[in-house]
Amino acid sequence: MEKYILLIISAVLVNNFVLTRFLGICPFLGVSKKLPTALGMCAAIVFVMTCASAVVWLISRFLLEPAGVFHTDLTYLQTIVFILVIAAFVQFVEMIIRKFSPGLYKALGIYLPLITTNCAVLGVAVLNVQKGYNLLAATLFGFGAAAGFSLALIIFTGLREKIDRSNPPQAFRGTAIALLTAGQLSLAFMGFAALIKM
Amino acid sequence: MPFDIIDPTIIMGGVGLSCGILLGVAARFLTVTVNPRIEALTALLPGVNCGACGLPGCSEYARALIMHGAKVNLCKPGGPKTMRQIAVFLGVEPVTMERQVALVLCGGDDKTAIRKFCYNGIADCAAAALVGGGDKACGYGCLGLGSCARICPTEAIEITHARLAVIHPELCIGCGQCVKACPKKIIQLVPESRTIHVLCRSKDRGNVVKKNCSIGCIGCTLCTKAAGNAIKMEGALAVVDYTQPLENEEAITKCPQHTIIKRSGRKEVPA
Amino acid sequence: MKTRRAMFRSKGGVHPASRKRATNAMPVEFMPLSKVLFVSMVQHMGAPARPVVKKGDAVMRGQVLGEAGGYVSAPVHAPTSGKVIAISERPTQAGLPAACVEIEPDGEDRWDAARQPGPDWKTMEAKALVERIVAAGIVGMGGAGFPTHVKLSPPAGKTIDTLIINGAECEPYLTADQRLMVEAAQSIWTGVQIVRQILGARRLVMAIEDNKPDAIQAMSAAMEGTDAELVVLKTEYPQGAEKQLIYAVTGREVPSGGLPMAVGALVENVGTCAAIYDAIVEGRPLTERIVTVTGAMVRTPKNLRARIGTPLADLVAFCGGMVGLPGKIICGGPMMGLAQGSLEAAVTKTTSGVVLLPHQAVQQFSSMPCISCGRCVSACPMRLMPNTLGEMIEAEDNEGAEGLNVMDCIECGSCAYECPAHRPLVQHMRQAKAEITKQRLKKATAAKG
Amino acid sequence: MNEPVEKTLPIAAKEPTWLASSSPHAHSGDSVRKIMLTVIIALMPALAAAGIFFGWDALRLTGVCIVSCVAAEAATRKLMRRDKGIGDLSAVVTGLLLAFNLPPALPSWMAVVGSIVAIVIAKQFYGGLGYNPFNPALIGRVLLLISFPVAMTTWGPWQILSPAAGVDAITTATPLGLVKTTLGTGQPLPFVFDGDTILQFFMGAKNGCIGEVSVLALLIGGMYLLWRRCISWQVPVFYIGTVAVFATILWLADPTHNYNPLFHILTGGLVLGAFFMATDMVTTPVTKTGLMFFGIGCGVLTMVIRKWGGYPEGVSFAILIMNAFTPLLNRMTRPRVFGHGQKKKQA
Repeated sequence: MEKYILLIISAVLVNNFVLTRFLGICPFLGVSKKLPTALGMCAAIVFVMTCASAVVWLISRFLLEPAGVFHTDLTYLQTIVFILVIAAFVQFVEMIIRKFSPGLYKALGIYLPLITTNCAVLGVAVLNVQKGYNLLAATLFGFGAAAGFSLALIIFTGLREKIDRSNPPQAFRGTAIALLTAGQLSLAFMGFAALIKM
Repeated sequence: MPFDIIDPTIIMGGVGLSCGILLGVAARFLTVTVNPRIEALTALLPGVNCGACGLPGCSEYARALIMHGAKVNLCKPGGPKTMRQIAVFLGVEPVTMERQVALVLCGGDDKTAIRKFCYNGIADCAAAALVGGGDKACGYGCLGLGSCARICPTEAIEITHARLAVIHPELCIGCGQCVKACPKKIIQLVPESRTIHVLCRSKDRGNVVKKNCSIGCIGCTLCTKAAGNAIKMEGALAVVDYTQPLENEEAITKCPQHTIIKRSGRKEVPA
Repeated sequence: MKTRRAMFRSKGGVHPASRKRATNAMPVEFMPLSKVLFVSMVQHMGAPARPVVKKGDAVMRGQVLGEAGGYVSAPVHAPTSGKVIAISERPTQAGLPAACVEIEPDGEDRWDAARQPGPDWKTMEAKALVERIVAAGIVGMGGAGFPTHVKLSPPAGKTIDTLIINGAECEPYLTADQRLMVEAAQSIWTGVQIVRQILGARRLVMAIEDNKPDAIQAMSAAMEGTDAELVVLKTEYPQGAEKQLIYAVTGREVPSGGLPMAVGALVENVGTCAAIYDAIVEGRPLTERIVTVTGAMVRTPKNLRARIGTPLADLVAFCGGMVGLPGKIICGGPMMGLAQGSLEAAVTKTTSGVVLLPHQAVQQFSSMPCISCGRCVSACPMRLMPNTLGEMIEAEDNEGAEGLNVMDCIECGSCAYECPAHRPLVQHMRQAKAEITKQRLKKATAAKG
Repeated sequence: MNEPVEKTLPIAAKEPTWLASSSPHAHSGDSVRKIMLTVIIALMPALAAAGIFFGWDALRLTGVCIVSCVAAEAATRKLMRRDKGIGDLSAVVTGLLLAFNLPPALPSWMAVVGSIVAIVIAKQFYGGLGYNPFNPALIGRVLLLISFPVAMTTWGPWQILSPAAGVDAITTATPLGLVKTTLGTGQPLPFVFDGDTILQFFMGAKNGCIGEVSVLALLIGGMYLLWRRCISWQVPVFYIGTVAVFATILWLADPTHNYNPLFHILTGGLVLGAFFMATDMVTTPVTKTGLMFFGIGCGVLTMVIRKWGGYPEGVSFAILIMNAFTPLLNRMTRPRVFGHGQKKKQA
């Protein structure tokens, strides 16, 4: 039990996907302008990452690995199959959001379908396989990573409001100053380094 | 050996098929219809999103045209050309419209108009107008703090060093944003073919105007005689009636205050 | 009568130096008539008055010069007898042009013959009393100038159980209300009783800040033996603001966008009550008021009883003139008053003071970015976030500002007073409020047709 | 149009003579410069204490930091073609605070690097004072800590008054570092935390960064700031209070591996952080409730890092992380506006 809790804490704080692994920077910068939009993105990411982690683990375990039903090593198919599954989930989320929250759909724009190619989602799936987690651990790790992403995104959205009202030199306006801020935020998160040895 | 091909094929196919089926089922319940005509019409509009049509942006105007039958001549930046394109797209009769440009009806800058106090506050006309009506002694003068220039989508308005807003007609698209932004209400849309203008809006009596500004209209009525119908008196102020033709440049030379000027409109209409 | 301290302490507020000592012991002097009186038709909130006299007309003191331009409006009367020499357009104290009747006094100062003291007010109906108040052109004399009869006519079903008389005078420098309370406590008290009779208010509260012991003493002497209460407020700005005063006295918060009557309360300024006494008992319409002329640049600061329409320059001249060029000329108090471009403007029904500040007191500032010190947030009596609002409005995000309730701002100036970065916060708020009001009006008219 | 630096209009050179502006026409007379000056004065006792304990090195480093911060600020403002660079004295405060967070033996050039990062990257790139989301001095320090871990953790020797059995009486680590390393190797606590040690730690005869050693000097400065209304009491009280509560719980749960809460208060940069860095106006919330949560958050994070983290000291990281939460805290702790959402209250 303790192991799983530590796993989540580690994924949220110590090995935060955005701030220490630098994965998923695209939506991190893209949808951090308004809090409601960012929250919508967080919900979408949590759903996709958690579900994809579980499904991908099952596929990997029972179809691709030598111990699976085919009795052959098909792990070279990993990337393509994972993306296929993730894409299907993203499509599904997109449909739901478009149907029930057109405003959010419009606000998220291109960043919603882009979750498909979001390296954070694929990253969590690949890491799950690499680290040899069991199904529960993989799902929790997916959830923890998504929660860490959400935490970073929400903090950053708050900061973004302040930055948007700041007055940088012309060359640093927009994404440049946002990236600088993200860098400083990861400096701050260095404080969690070696908090949990995993 | 052939299994090497078959297994991955089965997997990819199987996974893909099941995802496809699931999404297909989901799509049955979650479809949203859109009107492709709106997007096509949006593409015809200039995309300045200036709001001159009274709607928040070009795509909203396109929607209003298709869904609610809005008028086809509302897009001022696009001018007659866009109006014709819209009319063709919608299959309706084109209407006549003349392109208009904005004009600041004040010539009183720091060299010619006096100030009644030193304004200390936000560098914005609307804010300055809340402090004693602005720092120009003339209550109808341009405050020169650039509210119009900041809102202009094409940066056609220049604030001179002597604090006066001047609109460059060759850049102006006639969207009318500055007209709304000016707290003194001294910006007006005029037909772009017109060249002779009275640059004053002061309703004050002549002696008051003279005290406040060296180039304000003092209501001497000399210009009205020279210009016929095209310049009329409104109280102590000469006003150009843009519905009447005015070619006679005598009015400019007659004006003792040099309030009347000749300014060219935009020459060519951009495509 | 019982005297007590205010029970409720609202959050926020600031403590500017009061600087009342120059005039708070100076008896009110009569200001002699000026050569020309400029009587503006915009002396109140609401529709401007419509001039009903012509150039060349002879007028008597108290004769109607302009009739009310609507329900929320008030008539304007001739401040003395004389001749109308012009009906012109002149800038008001706010710098906006307004119709103005110029009167040349004949020096005899004869009252209008039609004027007559009314019957005993105790026997009069509420409606008849209100009619006399309307006819006398009485408006709130604390500063806003809201027509008094509107306040005194609550819609059917609304009852006002608490009547609060505002003698707080929290603005620095000003002592007009204080001197009025000291010198005319009895007429204020009669005026208060008339208002109470009109409203049928159960509870009557006189509220005075604790830095005016002489006013407290005078008022309690006048109120001796009645069931009214005298509430002594802690000296703090803006104690005299309507909503803050109601909270301090009753603990009730006037809802956002609502009027005091929504919580069953009504606030009248002491000056207004004295004017009501004049109108009902003496039969005199509102033609004069007390103005404090003060500030370091005035040679001998004074409290003056001046006629409406007296040019500010004459007031200053009567006080010995200026000792040097002022840095700023303010109509009203330094916290909410209007800066003037000249001394050309004239006294109106709401002019409580003329303050001439020296250059060193008004050093020109240029604002810095907000340093988020939070002092404005602590100072705001409406508990707004002036720092965020200021930044939003600077970024022209009026909708965001509306979402953060900029419309609740009372423009008291506490935020800008405290701001170490000298940000023009009040001006930001004013700008946004004006813009939002414009948008709302547009929406309302669009919705209508 | 593109660089709206001057947001209010300066006075015109020629007449008219008097000003007009929006109300209010009165002002409290306080200014950013005066606030910064107060902070500088409040930091002086700690600087004096540093001079006493570390001698020339401390003063050298402080001087280097101040000079390079001010120079970096002036140069950047000039390069960006903006005026009003150093007049507000904020660069001096940044320099002082950065120096106070460095070990006394640090090479000067590293201090210069830290100063430039603090001023240029953490502050001026955002447009200068007021716009920076993170405390510049702390960004400078954390960057140095990560870039030069050895130099940033090299200290001189100091004497432990009551060492535990088997531990040297002279050490070259900070108290927190010493505890972390000895506990990390499975040994018991390195010294007895008795009355003498408490007094020693309180006065400042121990290892640590330049400005953090003398709790007494810092408290004098902190009280001065409180008295001058430059900081609000919420942050120091809730920050130190949270640390105390957290440390008490740990101590009660396991007294053999934890000192009593006074140890955590008197060591490391807690008092310096709580009074001078977690109270930096620009990067902390504006509401009183927000400041309370800010203090609590700093306290929890500090103790988590001290107890379980890789670094012995967590004050800098904790404050930086809470800086990131500041906009959210401001948003969540907006006061209830007068006359809104009022429950029916009877007078």
